[in-house]
Amino acid sequence: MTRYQNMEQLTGDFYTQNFAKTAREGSLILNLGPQHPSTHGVLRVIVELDGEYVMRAEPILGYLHRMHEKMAEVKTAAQFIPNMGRVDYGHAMGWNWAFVGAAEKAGGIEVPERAEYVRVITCELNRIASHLLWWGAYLLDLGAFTPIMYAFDDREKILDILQIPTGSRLTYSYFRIGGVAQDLDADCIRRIREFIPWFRSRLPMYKDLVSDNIILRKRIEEIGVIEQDVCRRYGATGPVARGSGINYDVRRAAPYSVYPKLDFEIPTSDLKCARGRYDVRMAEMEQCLRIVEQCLDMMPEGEVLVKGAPKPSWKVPKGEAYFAVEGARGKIGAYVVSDGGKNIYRTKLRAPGFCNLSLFAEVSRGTILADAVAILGSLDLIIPEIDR
Amino acid sequence: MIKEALNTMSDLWSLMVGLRVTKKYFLDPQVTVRYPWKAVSNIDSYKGHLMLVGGKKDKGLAKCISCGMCAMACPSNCLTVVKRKAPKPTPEEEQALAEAKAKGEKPKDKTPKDPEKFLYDFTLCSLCGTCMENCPVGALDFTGSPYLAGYSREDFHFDLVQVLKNQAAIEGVDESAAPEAGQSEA
Amino acid sequence: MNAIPAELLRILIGLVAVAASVGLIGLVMVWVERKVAGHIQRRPGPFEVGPSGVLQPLCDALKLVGKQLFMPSGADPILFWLAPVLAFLPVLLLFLPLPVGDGLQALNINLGLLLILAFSGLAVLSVLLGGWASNNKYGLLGAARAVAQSVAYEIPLLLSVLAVAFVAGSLDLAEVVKGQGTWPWNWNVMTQPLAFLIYFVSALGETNRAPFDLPEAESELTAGFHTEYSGMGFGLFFLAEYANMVVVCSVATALFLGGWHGPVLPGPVWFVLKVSALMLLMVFARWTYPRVRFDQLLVINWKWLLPLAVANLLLTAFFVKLAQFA
Amino acid sequence: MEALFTGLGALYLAKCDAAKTGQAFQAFLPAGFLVRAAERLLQADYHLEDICAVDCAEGYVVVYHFDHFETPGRLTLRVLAPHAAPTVPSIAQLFQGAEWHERETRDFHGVLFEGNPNFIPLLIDPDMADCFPLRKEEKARARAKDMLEAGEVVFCHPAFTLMTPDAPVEGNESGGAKPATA
Repeated sequence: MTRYQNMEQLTGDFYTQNFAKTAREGSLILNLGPQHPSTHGVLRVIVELDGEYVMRAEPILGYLHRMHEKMAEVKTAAQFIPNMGRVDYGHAMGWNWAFVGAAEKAGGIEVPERAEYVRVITCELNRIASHLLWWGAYLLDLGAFTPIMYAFDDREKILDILQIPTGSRLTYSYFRIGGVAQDLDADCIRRIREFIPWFRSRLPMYKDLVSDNIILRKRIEEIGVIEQDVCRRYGATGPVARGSGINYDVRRAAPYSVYPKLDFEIPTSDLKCARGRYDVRMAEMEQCLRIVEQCLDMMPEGEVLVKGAPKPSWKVPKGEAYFAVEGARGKIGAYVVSDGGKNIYRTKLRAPGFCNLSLFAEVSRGTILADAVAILGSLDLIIPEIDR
Repeated sequence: MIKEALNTMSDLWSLMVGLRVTKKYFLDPQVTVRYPWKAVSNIDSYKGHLMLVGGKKDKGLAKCISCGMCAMACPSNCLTVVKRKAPKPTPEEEQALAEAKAKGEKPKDKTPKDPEKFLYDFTLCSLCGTCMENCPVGALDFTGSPYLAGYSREDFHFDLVQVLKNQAAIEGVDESAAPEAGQSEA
Repeated sequence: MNAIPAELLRILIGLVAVAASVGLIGLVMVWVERKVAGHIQRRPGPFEVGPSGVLQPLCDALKLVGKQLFMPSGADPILFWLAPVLAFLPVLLLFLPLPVGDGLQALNINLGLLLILAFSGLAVLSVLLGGWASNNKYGLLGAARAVAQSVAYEIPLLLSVLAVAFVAGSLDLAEVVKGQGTWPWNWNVMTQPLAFLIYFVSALGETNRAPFDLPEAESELTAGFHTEYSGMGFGLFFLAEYANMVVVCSVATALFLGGWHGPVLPGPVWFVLKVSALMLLMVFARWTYPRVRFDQLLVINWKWLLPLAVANLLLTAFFVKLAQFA
Repeated sequence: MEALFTGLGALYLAKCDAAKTGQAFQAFLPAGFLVRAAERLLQADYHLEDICAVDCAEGYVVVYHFDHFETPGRLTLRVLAPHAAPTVPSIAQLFQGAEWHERETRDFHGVLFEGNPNFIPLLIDPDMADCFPLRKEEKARARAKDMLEAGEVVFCHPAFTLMTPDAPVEGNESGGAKPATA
């Protein structure tokens, strides 16, 4: 039944040819990306279109693949930390934490209490920044140009704050095995305290400008419905799972650090559609503020790096450790297997975006092209994280 | 039916609310800093490329003791420390050395500890700070300058010893020039 | 014998004036749009070239002129280059019957409205040709969208205009304006508010302006029908878009907002002010709203605008007839 | 937990210390029973976290991490794929998310997954997809028992020596790691 009988007749690269083998006659095969405004970097999606309807879609990865897992084999544990900031530019702190946490777990290293609070504060601020980035970019996908400017206005303030202890604005390399690199100074804490009420006052504006807007509501409601069963089969986590009504957050499910002491909610939504994921992320920003606020009040004085913290030449003891944290996009996992040698024997990085994107092919089937783009955006993709 | 009509009205109203927000920001002052004409305010906590820290007495002489810990710790191998060769001993010194050896004393190493060259390849550096944390004497620091620019890759290969010397020379000129400038104004 | 050259001269002057003003308006509108967008987004917009960056569009235009004209392989050369020209030329005609002031009109014909509506329909052809001839899948999708959209939105547009024509009893724009008065309550918008709303929404759809900019939906189709156009090919499409905006706003002003009528200030000034206000509204809409989806666009048209326009027309006809009897 | 694995021919079952290794339970299965195990896990509402391979001296240990949304606790499945013929059945028919993880594992280690519906390179350029960057040299390989956490053994097949310590030293009181017989 297929139009193409052998590969010689086909045009395009390996993936297009492979995709076109099973294409139906008369359908249009369109390459969205790797350079396309709504693929957030260099994701490539091959879609088979019947008019405006997406019959089939296949994401093609690897355009930003850097083989971080191989790099982990040629560096010591401490030397690998700068890599983690580069894995996911949106929520670098989460990745920092996942790897550092795995190394600490394997090495049995305790972290000073103040460092735990500093970690939570920076991680949550970074989560807000990540959600703001998603928010702006998502609305750009939906054709609204202005929100990203407002989002970046706010995000800039977070980056300014995080720049004080970390020295960088995007690819943080702030966590250390056994603590963090630098304490939050008084100026930084004052700015965080100023930021919290200010950002709270901004949230109603976001609601007025877009969240309540009828055009936006019609665009994202009831599209990209992800059933809980689908989440399970694809391993989707984070706001994607919570947007489908699954109350799963690593901060509560497998508590780490000081999260058990903090009072915050896990927003979920039963809508299961893109709107559900949107609502979850918007509500999460408020919860992040709550967490940061509590942490500032509860934070004890003290060291931020454990005494005798591992040197770069430190060897991870024999054994394996899996450490998961809740990133902005879902469960970030670092799996470390060490044979006690100089470098870690095997490091596996579990990217939440990787699993979240893998369900796109199933969810986008039969939607309109514009909806497919909206679904893609609602998954909150950061391509470097997916390709690693 | 009435409810539906009301819903439609509130839907349309949401469009008006959106316009009100953009109108507000249209009239509000801008937040953009017109960068080349005005400096941005958030760069003082920026941590840029590495520099060697000078000694207290001689600002042009690095604190560095050429131990090479930084180069070992660096994840991206962007540092190379070239140690000084021991200076050729003068005849008197050689004699003294021989005497000391005869007495059974350990000869004192006269080699200056500061590095001859401290090569830094900024194209590889990821600014993680591991080198600073592992420096036993605190001889390395980030510069606060975000304005590093160049025309070629070679522009980012530095010899930090030389950079420090040049820096100290410029500062020295500034310091000596400053009072004069003050006087002439007065 | 003597009357014909005078009429010719008049048309010639009118054409030149129109062509010049279209170019000028295009440049000014680009600047206004970028400046307004900038201020909405809390940034200055263009500010380097000239005072407040007013010369920026001129620089951009010069840059566009200087760029290499590029055609993708496999494209149809005649249709590919015909499309931008076809997009721009009818726009000149559209300006001819616009009554800027009392008696200030390039071409005074009693079917001016018809001329505008007829020639604005040509725009869709250029979009279709441009998208089709580029040999680009995004272009093709954009063209397909444009045709469906323009065909759909033309109907409520016509119906709403017709309602006003019923009231005024003329298709001559100058006559319609003369039928209205100085103050806002004398304008047609008071008697025909629904028609005005329908007209404005349809006009957004007709000119492919956000939130109805589906043929060039950036996030889905990269740039839609003009994906493959570079240099002045793109420039002409761009210019035509702004010129079309001016035309629809001018027509709205003449039909609904009393045209050149207004207190104190001279007529043309009022006309320009009213057009500017409408254009500003269009610019604000673009920078505020997300884009609607393609099927929603058609739903809005067929399920809302069209029935409302028909009802409005019938109601108007009924009252006009009633007024005649009374 | 153990009940999930009855009748699956498990070679090795052990409880793990979640605080130390981040895993709650682990199971070493023969490759032939993998799909049936996955089926049970799917019925028990587990979700797939990731799949990776560890290149050990004995072969590629393919590690599957599962977790549960309602009752969290990481479950680790392991399967051995010998170096000579690294083939493992695919579970992508059950956990569709596994498709990409399996393709990634193929890219990195060259482990083949039989039955994967779209088994083409995922992250690595198809032109150079046979380089398998994470395969180690013969010398550099370490033994699985030296790295993988033994845990508190619940069951161990008598013939299974991959995870059990070397010949038990006389007087070794460490208890837990003794091979159980069942």
